[in-house]
Parts: sequence; C-alpha cells; structure tokens
Amino acid sequence: MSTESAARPAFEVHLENFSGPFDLLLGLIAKSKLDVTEVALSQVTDEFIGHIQRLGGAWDLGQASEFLVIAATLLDLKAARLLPRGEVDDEEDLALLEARDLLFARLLQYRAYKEVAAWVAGRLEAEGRRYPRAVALEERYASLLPEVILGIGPAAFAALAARAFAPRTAPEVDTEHVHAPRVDMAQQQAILVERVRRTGAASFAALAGDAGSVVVVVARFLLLLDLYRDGQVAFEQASPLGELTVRWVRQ
Amino acid sequence: MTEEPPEPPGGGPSLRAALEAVLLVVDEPVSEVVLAQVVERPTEEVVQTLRGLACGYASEDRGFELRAVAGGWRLYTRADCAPYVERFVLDGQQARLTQAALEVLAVVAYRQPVSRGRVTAVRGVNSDAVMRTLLNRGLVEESGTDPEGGAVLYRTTPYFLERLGISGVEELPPLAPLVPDADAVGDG
Amino acid sequence: MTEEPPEPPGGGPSLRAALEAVLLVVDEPVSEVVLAQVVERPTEEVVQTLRGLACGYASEDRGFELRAVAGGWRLYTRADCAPYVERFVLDGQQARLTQAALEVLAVVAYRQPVSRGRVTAVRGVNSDAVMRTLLNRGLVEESGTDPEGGAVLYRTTPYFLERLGISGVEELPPLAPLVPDADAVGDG
Repeated sequence: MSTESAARPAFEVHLENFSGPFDLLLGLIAKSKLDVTEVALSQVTDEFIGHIQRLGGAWDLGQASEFLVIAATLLDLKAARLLPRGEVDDEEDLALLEARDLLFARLLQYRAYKEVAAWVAGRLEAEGRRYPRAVALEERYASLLPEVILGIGPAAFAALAARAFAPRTAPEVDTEHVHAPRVDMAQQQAILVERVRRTGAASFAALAGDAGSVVVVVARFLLLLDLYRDGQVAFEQASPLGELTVRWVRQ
Repeated sequence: MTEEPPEPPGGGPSLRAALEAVLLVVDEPVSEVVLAQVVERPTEEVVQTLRGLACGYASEDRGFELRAVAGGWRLYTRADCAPYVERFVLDGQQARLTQAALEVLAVVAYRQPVSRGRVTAVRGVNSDAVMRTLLNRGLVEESGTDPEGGAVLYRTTPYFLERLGISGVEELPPLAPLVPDADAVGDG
Repeated sequence: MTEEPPEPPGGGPSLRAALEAVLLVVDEPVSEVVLAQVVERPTEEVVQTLRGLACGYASEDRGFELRAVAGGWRLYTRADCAPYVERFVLDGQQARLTQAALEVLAVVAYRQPVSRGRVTAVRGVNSDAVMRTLLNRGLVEESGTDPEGGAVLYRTTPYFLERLGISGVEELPPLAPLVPDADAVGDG
C-alpha cells in the first residue's frame, strides 16, 4: 500500500463519474435493465471488470482495493453459476454463499443511501433558491453591543494567527505507527542470496544478525520463504524453536 | 389582510409586530422559546402567531417567507424571486456537491454519529477527502469519538438542516425498507 | 391588504414580490435606479410600488418599515418595537469573543483585505456567521470587492486596533518566526 499518500492530495476513485464500486455496479445493472439479483450480478461481471481494467495503472491500489475485492467476488459468483450446482457441502461453497449474501446486502444498503442522496440533492437545489435574511445590524442596535474584550495581547494574537495559518494536517487516522519504514526487498534478497550461495548453508541467526531492525529481520524471513517456494533454498530445523539452517539447493 | 392583528396590550406594538421586528434582525433560525422570552409571551401564543405570519406572507404574495427550519424561525426570500435576489447575493451561490459528497452526507445524516470508517464501508470506497469537503462546507461536524475504537465520529450540523429546509433529521425520508439490518452489514 | 398586488407578468413573481425579496437581502440602502435595473421595469413604476409597500407596511401594523434614506430604500425595524429587538440583540451577547471569532479576526488582520471564502479556506471551517459577528461588533468592515472574482473583501477597523492596544496594523507582531514561509501558506 502506498506510504506516500499522506504527502499527496487525497484521491477519489472516479470511474466515468461513478463514485465507487457499488455505484458502478448499480449503474451497470440499471443499464442492463435488470433487478438486483444473482443473475444481474453474473451478467454485469464482465463489464465491471472491463471498467476497472480500462483504468489500468491510473489509480491508487490502496484506495481502489474495494473495486478489486468486489470484482473477485463477482468472478467467483459467476464461476459458481457456470459449474454444475451440487450440494452445498464444502466450506468453499459456504464461503461463496456468504460472500454473495454480503454483497447483496451491501449493494442494497448502498442503493438505499443513494436514493436518499438524490433526495438531499433535490432539496439542496430547491432550497438554494431561497435566500435567508442575513444583514448587518442597524446602526442603532450595533452601537448597543457591549465593548469587545479581546482578552489577549498582540503577541498571543499573533500566535493565534500563526496557528490558523499553519498547514493543517488532514484529519486522518495516524498510521505512522503501523507503516514500518520501507525496506528495499530487492536489496535484501540480493544480500541473502549472495550469503547463502557463497557458504552453501547458513543459520537464520547468522543471516539476520546484522539486520539492524526487526522489520529487516521479518523482511529477510519472508524473502527466505519466497526463495523456499521457488525451490532455491531448503530449511533444516532439528527441533521446534531450534536453530534454523538455510541451505542453497538451486543448481 | 387575512386576519386582524391582535390588540396591542397597553399601547405597545402587537405581538405580531414585535415578532416581525425581531425576525428582521436574526441571522440564523431562532427557536420559539427564545422568541417567547424576548416578547414575554407564552410559547404557544408565539408559535400560533408565527404560523399566522407565515400563512399571511404566503397568501399576500409577499416576496419573502417565514419558515421553521433547523429548530427555529427565519425569513427567506421566495424561491421564484431567486433571479432578482442573486444579483445582490454575490457569494450566496454555493458550488454544487459532487455525487460522492451527497452520498457521504446521506450516510452521515442517517447513521450519525458515525465514523469515517463506517461511511467508507457503506459506500465501498474511501470517503476521507469527501468528509473533509463537507466539514469545510459546514455541513457536518465532529461529534466526539467512538468509545470503543477511538475513531472520530461525525454528525450533521444545524446548517445542514437549514440548507435542506427541514426542522430536524427526523424529517428525512425513511431509508428504503430493503435494507436488511443495516447495522450488521455496514461494517463488512 | 390595502392594495391589490400588480399582476405577475408572464407567470413570474409580481413586481412587488420581487422588490420585497431584494429588500430582504440587502445590507445597504438601494437606489431606485438600481432596483429598477434589477427588476427590469421603469423607475417610476418601481418608485410607486416601493411607496405602496411602505404605506402598506405602516397600515398593516407590520414590525418593519420600508424607508427611503441616504439615496436608497431599506427595511428597518419599527421604532416602537425597539425594546424587543434590543433585548434580543443583547441577549447572549458576550463582551468576550469566542475562540472562533478571534481566529477569524486573526486571519483578517494578517491577510487583509481578504474574502470570506479565503478565510474559510485558511481555517478549514465555514466562517460566514463568525464574520457577521465581527462586522456587527465593529471589529472588521467591508473593503471593496476582489477585482477578479467580485467577492466582498474585509479589513480590520480602527476599533480593532484600539481593542488590541496597537496604533496600526504594522504594529502587529510579524508571523515569520512563528510560521515558516508565512506568505506561501494560507492560500490552500
């Protein structure tokens, strides 16, 4: 996920004027003149995915992940419809049913809010043509008001101004403590490969000894799992919690 | 005139005139209770007089209306006079809200107090920037924090009610009955 | 009613209603010529209608009056209603300014002349109502309009300087040491 998003103006996902994945989905269903049913969902799946594909790399994955989650759910639903329906007996089927029901529920909920949003828009439009009386007081009343007490001197006043002009930090959840400093995975991988390959085998303790921070230790561990999956290294561990030995096995 | 003004008590201005005078200087909706205190008359009598005034303005083809909005009474120009009024109210015209902003506003209106996270869950898309716009426009405001997660909660403002021309959120139309247990699904 | 409202021309609001609507939103007396331009009717007809309105308000025991003063027309509260209006105006008026009012005042002081929109942008909160309070308290005043957008500009008054205990805005402490790049910020 993007760690630099704090520095960037917040980003709103817009797909041809759709304000979000549910909006897009409802738009597609409406276009097909279908009611919100499972059939509708499977029919518009391809179009939905086509829409988000067309956007290519032009969006921020972190912000747009909901589009992808929904696209994946739709694909699952569509695939399930294409397969012969047997008994719902395994966990995957159950999970799919749950995903479908949740998607329906969220879609219907969203549609309800969209309807009232349209009502709000209509009211704002109509009310915008009425202007409230908001004029300065007549002289005779303005002069009755008590003398103003500012309660602060020039220095405190300047401090107040400075606070007002200070760039506002956007009211966002502070995720600094969640986002670890970035680790250059490619660089770490190069270090690991070079060491294991040169020595043929090394203990994890030795490989992580100079990591410098927990994050880098974790990164190196994850990279080793990657290498293991690719069949480049093998692990040996004599006993649980015992020393982990990493061996270079790739020819 | 559609009705006789009530007798001025002891030579002073009538209740109706006193209320009209006060309404001319208010710059936000004023509650019946405050008006009753100012004119020193029972609230019910004040409410009745205000209603009479509002009806009177309508039937007399006045260019202004007296309306009860956002928990108070305030004078407004009549909607069909907008073309004339707008030449004087330079910065009165607000930029229109985007579809996204309207949606966030709707969710906040019905679920308040509500966190940004929950609004995002309902819309299926991040709503932070939009919430900021609504804060800037004075349509929503912060309303403490969630005792559980500590997330900032938001609610609509009296200004929101005034812009919609309604007295309170209970005047919002009902949400579509299709929403099954909306509280259970919004957090998905 | 003392006289029949003139026929609405082509379904729009009547001349009388259009004039009433405009008069409701104007701060300053508006001349007959300007009113005639806005409603696109001959000045004599407009003057006659205004006179009719003024007479009507008086005979109908309204709480407001329409008066021609300083070369223009403006709505005023009726003199004998003043005790109620005064009570309302003074009720809840604090000698001390709110934090929000002080903040708007600070932004105006350091950015003058400045539009309300710009103040709102700096603070991130709608500042229209607060600005009106400051106008009413005589701490800020209008200072022409922005040549670009036409927005009304505001500046601080000599009364503000007096209350802060300085003799000119150049005596305001500089912001530079407090805000890095003080001139660049605030336009966001």
